[in-house]
Amino acid sequence: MTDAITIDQSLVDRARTAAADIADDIQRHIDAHTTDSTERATLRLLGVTGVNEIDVPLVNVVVEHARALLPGGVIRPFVDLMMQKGKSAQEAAEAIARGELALAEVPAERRAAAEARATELAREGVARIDGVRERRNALVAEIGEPLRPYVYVIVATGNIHEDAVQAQAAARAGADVIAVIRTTAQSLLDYVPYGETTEGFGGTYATQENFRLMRAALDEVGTELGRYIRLCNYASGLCMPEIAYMGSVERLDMMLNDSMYGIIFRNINMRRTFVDQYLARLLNARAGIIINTGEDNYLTTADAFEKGYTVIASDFINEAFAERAGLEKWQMGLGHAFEINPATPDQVVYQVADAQLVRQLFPEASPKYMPPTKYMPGDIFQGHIIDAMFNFTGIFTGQDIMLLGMLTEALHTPLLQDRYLSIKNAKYVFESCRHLRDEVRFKSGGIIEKRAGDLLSRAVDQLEHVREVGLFAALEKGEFADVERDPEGGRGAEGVFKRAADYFNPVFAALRDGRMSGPPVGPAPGTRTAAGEGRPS
Amino acid sequence: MTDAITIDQSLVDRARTAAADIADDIQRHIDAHTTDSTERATLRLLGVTGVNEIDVPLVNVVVEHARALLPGGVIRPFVDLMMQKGKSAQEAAEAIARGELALAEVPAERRAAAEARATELAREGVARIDGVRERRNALVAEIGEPLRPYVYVIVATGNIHEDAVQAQAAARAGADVIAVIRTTAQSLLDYVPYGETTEGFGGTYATQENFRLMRAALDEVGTELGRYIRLCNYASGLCMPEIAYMGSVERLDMMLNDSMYGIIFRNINMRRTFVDQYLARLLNARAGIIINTGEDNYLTTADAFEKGYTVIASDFINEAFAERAGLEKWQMGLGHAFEINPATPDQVVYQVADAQLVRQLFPEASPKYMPPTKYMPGDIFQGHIIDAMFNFTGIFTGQDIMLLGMLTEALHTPLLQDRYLSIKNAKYVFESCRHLRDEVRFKSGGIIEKRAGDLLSRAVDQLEHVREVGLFAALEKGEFADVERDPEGGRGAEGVFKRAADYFNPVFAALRDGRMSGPPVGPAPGTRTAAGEGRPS
Amino acid sequence: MIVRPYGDTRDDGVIQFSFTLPITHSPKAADVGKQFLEKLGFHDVAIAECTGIDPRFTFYVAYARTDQGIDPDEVKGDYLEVEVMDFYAVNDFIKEKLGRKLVVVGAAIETDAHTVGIDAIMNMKGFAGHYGLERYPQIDALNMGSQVPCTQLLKTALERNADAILVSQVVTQRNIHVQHLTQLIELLEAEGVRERFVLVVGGPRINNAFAKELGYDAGFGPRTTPLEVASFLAQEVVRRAGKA
Amino acid sequence: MIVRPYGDTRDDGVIQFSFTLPITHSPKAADVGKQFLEKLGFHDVAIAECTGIDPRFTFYVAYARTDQGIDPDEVKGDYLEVEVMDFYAVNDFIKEKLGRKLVVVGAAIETDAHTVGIDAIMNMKGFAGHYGLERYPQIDALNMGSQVPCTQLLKTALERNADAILVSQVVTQRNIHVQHLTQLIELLEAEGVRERFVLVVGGPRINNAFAKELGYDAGFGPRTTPLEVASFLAQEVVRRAGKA
Ligand code: B12
Ligand code: B12
Ligand SMILES: Cc1ncc(COP(=O)(O)O)c(C=O)c1O
Ligand SMILES: Cc1ncc(COP(=O)(O)O)c(C=O)c1O
Repeated sequence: MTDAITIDQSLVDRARTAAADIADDIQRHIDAHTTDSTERATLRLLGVTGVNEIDVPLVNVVVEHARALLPGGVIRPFVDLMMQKGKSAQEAAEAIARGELALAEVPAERRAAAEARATELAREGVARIDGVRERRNALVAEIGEPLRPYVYVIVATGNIHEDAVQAQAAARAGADVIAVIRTTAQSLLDYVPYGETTEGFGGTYATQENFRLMRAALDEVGTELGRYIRLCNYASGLCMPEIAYMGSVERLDMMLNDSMYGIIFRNINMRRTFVDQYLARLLNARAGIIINTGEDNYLTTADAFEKGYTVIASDFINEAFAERAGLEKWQMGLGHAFEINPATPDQVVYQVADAQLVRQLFPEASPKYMPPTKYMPGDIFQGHIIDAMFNFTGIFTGQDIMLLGMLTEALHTPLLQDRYLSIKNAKYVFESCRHLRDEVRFKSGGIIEKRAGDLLSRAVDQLEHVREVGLFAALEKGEFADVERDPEGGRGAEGVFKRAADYFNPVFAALRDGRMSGPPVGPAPGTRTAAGEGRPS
Repeated sequence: MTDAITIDQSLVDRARTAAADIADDIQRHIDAHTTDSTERATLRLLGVTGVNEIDVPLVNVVVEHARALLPGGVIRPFVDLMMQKGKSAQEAAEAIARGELALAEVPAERRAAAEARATELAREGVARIDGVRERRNALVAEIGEPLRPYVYVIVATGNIHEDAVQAQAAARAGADVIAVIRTTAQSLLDYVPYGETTEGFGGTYATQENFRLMRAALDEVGTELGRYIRLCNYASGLCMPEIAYMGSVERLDMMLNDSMYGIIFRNINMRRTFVDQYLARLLNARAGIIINTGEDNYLTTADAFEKGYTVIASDFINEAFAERAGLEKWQMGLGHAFEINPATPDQVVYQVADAQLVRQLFPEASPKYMPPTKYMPGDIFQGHIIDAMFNFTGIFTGQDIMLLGMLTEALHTPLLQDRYLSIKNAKYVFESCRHLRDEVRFKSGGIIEKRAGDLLSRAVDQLEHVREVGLFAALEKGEFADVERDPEGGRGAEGVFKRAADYFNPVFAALRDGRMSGPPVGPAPGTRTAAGEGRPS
Repeated sequence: MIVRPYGDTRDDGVIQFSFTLPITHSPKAADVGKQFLEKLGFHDVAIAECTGIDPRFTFYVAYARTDQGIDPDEVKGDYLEVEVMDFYAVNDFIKEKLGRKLVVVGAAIETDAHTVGIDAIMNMKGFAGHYGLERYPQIDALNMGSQVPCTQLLKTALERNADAILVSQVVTQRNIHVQHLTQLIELLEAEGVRERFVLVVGGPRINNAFAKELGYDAGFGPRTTPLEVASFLAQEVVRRAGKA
Repeated sequence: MIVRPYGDTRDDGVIQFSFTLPITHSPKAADVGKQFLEKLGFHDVAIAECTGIDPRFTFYVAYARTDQGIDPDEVKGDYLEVEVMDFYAVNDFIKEKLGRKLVVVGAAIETDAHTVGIDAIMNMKGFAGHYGLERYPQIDALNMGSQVPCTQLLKTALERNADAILVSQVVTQRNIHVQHLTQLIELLEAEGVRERFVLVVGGPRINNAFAKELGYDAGFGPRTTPLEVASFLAQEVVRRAGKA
């Protein structure tokens, strides 16, 4: 919108400053700790994969085995062992799993060599990620890039093969991004399941093989359609950095990855989550993956009208964390949602205010706009209309990523036809209203400008308050999503370790060095599909 | 909208001047002619009703019988006969129908008395209409007035009793206006059927008794709901003024009544229609009825994108005719429609332009906005979404009367549940977007302003051209709706007569004298239903 | 092979329903809806919505499953297979094979006033980017418009010595279209001229099988383009003329 | 009296359908859909939409009629009839009849992480303008939150000597809720404490009849208000205490 709502820039500056301070404070905690999953992800980057005879991933076996060594980082002893035994990472891990080899503190004289080799291996691992990113760039350049906003839908059959069928159908109907929903409570698994799976529950297990299968299906259909189809999954829960790693090598394009979601909605220990998200984000940053943050979830437990500002505050925090992990702006799919009760008079007017504010506060980011869920009715016809107004709000405020609502949201995970109808709904609304936002300017002092101003100033208050008490304390008091969490409680607390003085992990630096930049670019689907088609001649 | 699109006022003035000239030209034709239906309506105003043994209305029998006398007007001989025989109008008509009495030229010496008595009777007839209008005013004051826009839906079961059931259900779901669709081709009947009917075909016969039954059903439900529910029917076709009369005494609140619809879409002779519509409109004006014009229909045969300007031109013409019949601005439900192909890029943007233009050109009128019909798909889910964008456009441009689209438009006349869903759709969109229009201003020089300017200047061109060639010639050339009509052809031509020099009909003057003015006023449903309800507390 | 509705996985048999029962909403209304669908043979019924939309009516939205399937191979019907040619090919074909213009008369018959469909097929401007029959140099097309009585249509067709008659029927309430279409056939037969014309009907509720049942030579449904009709007419008239 | 769906007139039996068949779209696809609905026992089938939404799937929207009806009087069920009191009346009633606070423990059990429903019933702020149970001076309510194992829920209920246990189940895929709810009943029975508690379940797919079948004392569905639950609990606990 050329003439956007007027925003008090001093408030924006205060928000960013406070968020930076909040993130810096947590970053001190992050830099001082490591976690099970961080160490497991490190091993994965070296090439360790597979499971033992009782389906426990080898990285878990190794880290479990090395528990005493973790404060110093697993990689030094592990690489040392590889060097000593002349084994590849995988061979070493297998041997450890079989009980044939054991990890131990590296004697001082072998440290330098082990560290040098580890650094090399880390760089090789990162180079593989770069290769995948280059492949994406090449594919997008070749196949083509969809118009914005991206049309994002989920598949959730539980069976990766059915998922692939449905994902292809969705792409043909117009979807640009396919997210494979995870099976219920995978967040709480402290390991990543292995191999192809066909028996999920309300979703499909996130496994590296499932990623690969879906990636192939989407490349196939994308080529057919002349539009690169993006794949999304969840780098979230207790295995955040590991899944981020898998995504980075299987060419996922987006990842749900929030700095606080696991804490608030999965009762994952906060000291754990903050550390995990950091490595996850470094990986996402390197891989050219767009992260999606989870502020939408706040509005399912807290009231969207009253607590809309918490979304804004949290977006600033997620942005600050993202910056610290080197994510570029375009990789920040900051979350927000259309969750004001549809019975509220002028609901859409308020939603426009909220969405426009996010758009303006984060102009170079790729906001991800989430559809109505909480108040979706059993009357699917009416639900479809509410979704249309969500679609309208999205295009009218220039969102980048639109996760489409489903008319059956209140009932079941989407049927094939639900997805088709929902995409048709969105495509119509987007195309029929595409330039409406360029046609209008918002009146100053109106409902919209007031609401946006109000959200922003409350967000600033909250951020400054959080800076004062610290983010841990704020989470303890339920200041986000109305959910209270104990800093010492929650799952996975036992997997957090204070780093020893000699903690060593070359992966962090390797991920930062010589990073590529910029989004992939490709020809727009352009004239062929967007313009002219329906215009009567 | 406080800040509307900029419109070139000189074009508006030119349009009104041309339309006035066009209407004045036709008015000369009108003032020089009478028709079967005009004369029949005159008899109805005197109180003639009922049918003969073969179901021919008595007014038809009398007018048929008096054919030779028609150029002088039927009322003078008819009242003379009443006076001579000491009979009421109804008794006289019955006697004529039985062949017991006959009409004849009134001898010069009895003329003055007959004319005086006729004038008195005409005034009495008009007083009955006034009584009905007063009753409406009282009821609205007592029961309450809905918010704008009016939610207008149709019922079309064919059976007046089923219609009543469905109309009440619609009102309870939120409808403010119920239109009873007429049975197919009633337009072409040169008489008005009599009595209660249960066997219509794609609609229900418009009869006075059916009007009465539906009026009672709506008064009942309106009282229950605290919202006066308006009733609409069709003063259109070959019996335009007669149906207008029936509506005026049975307290209809709206009437489809177009100066050209019958010509274009029913191939009714144009010399006939223009005369008929005049008396029909005088009656509507007197009765406080809002007329609905039929410009929407043009866009079902002509292309809405290319020929949008014909709607504007025709609205000016209908306005000019309405003014000549004494309709006040608020009684002018000028028609326009959301008929641009939904596959057109920026369709909604164009529709906003078109609708906003109508709203601004006729600020005191009560524009009636018609939903998408031609491009409605068999996929009812998608149809429902297109209707939502119509509803959006209506509330965003401040329309007064919204005829709701039905998701099953492409399939069948509305089922009970279709109407319920459609009302729910509209109510949600209206309430959730109610003040969006107050929040924005249109950018100057944008798509919207350009499109509106383009429509208006083309409409001016058309009007000035029509003024030059005359409206008859323009209709002959298919300048509206792409339909060509022969001025001498079409149905009902045989029922038009040049008025004799001594043509006498006191009804015209009676309808003009001492007319009330202003719309009925009543308490808004207000806080109870509109505000606050759903807002989370 | 038998197929079943596919909701979320193959053969789950999921169907979506909506309907209205003329009952007052009450706590048990949802179960009335559920048991009703069970009586119809469905299982795993989920009543998604059950609302009183009036004191006399309750509206339902439901999902349920069926075990029934259907074998598409066993569905046989009269599907029109037109070899669609392009504009120029149609004209060349007529010129070459028939050696004269193909004469067509069309109308929306009896009480039907819907002309947009027949106009789309016949008028110059055509439909969906395809020219109408009037635009074809080798077709002599007359569109008589709306509400044309069958007798008048026939009269004109005979006068013009038409090769084909095209009729449109849009309104289908209480099967009025069946009545009108039968009326035309009966008239043609009574006059002994049925065989003189290629008789075609079109409309949103028309399909070829249905048209054949009624005694027409072809039926065209929604989204028909003039090109399909022109191709069919050219081939069929030429075939009948024994010149193909 | 037997009722049938009401589309446009009484007893017309009209139902709207949508479904997807795993077949490639073709000219006969519409007839496959039509005959499928006919096989299911419907007539006057109108296929409103039949589109290939993928090379492997065809989507249908249809209307059809049924002659089947249902007699609502023959639908019997266990409908909860709560005499809903107001906030003050509930508190007074407990105070007067029970003479002490009513103790309630609630949770979303096992893998279910959906707490908005149970929060709506139990938390201070309540739902739809009604305060939650925590706000009632005469109710001592503990909401244990999400993903609470049955064993832990029982332990707490015993510790607090609860009068009632409230559980929420929202996720119903593959009938996981049935599994969880049965697990709780079995645990209570194994421990021999089933009779000590008024056992209540709620959720969007729960109703009273279903809850009773599983062995619960009551079940509450969508749009339940805390007031209904409070009224029920007060009356039921007092009744069991033999003080009513
Ligand atoms: C435009 C329209 C009108 C216009 C007609 C103007 C005109 N000159 O045609 C007006 C406003 C006058 C009108 C009036 C009425 N209408 Co009307 N109308 C429509 C509407 C909105 C669009 C129809 C249309 O033009 N479609 C576009 C064309 C291009 O599509 P088509 O007709 O299907 O044609 C294509 C194919 O079918 C095929 N085809 C069609 N004919 C032929 C012929 C041949 C030979 C061939 C080869 C192919 C062919 O090719 C075409 C191009 O692909 C429909 C609703 C809808 N969206 O369908 C209602 C609709 C058809 N009308 C309806 C009704 C009931 C009426 C009225 C009876 C209402 C009333 N009681 O007053 C009146 C009376 C009309 C009458 N006596 O026939 C109903 C019919 C219900 C039913 N199934 O019986 C509909 C479905 C609306 C509804 N939901 O109630 N209507
Ligand atoms: C909010 C929400 C979430 C939030 C939950 C946050 C939280 N802390 O609760 C988040 C984002 C975390 C979430 C996650 C998931 N969700 Co969820 N979620 C929803 C959503 C949008 C709204 C539910 C809600 O809050 N409703 C509002 C409340 C007030 O209504 P209610 O629960 O019905 O409660 C009322 C009554 O039922 C009753 N009641 C409820 N409980 C009780 C208890 C008692 C004792 C009583 C008396 C009454 C009572 O009273 C309440 C007030 O009237 C629904 C979709 C929808 N619109 O329903 C999906 C939905 C429930 N989720 C679903 C799924 C599949 C999931 C996931 C499994 C997805 C995944 N694979 O990751 C995850 C995992 C969650 C898990 N392990 O349980 C599906 C369930 C499908 C099914 N039928 O099985 C739904 C229907 C969405 C969908 N269409 O796919 N979800
Ligand atoms: C940031 C984020 N992570 C993860 C998830 C998925 O939930 P789960 O915890 O079941 O993986 C969501 C769901 O909305 C989310 O927003
Ligand atoms: C002005 C007008 N009159 C009448 C009608 C009804 O059509 P008819 O009565 O000619 O069947 C319409 C329908 O759209 C209309 O717009």
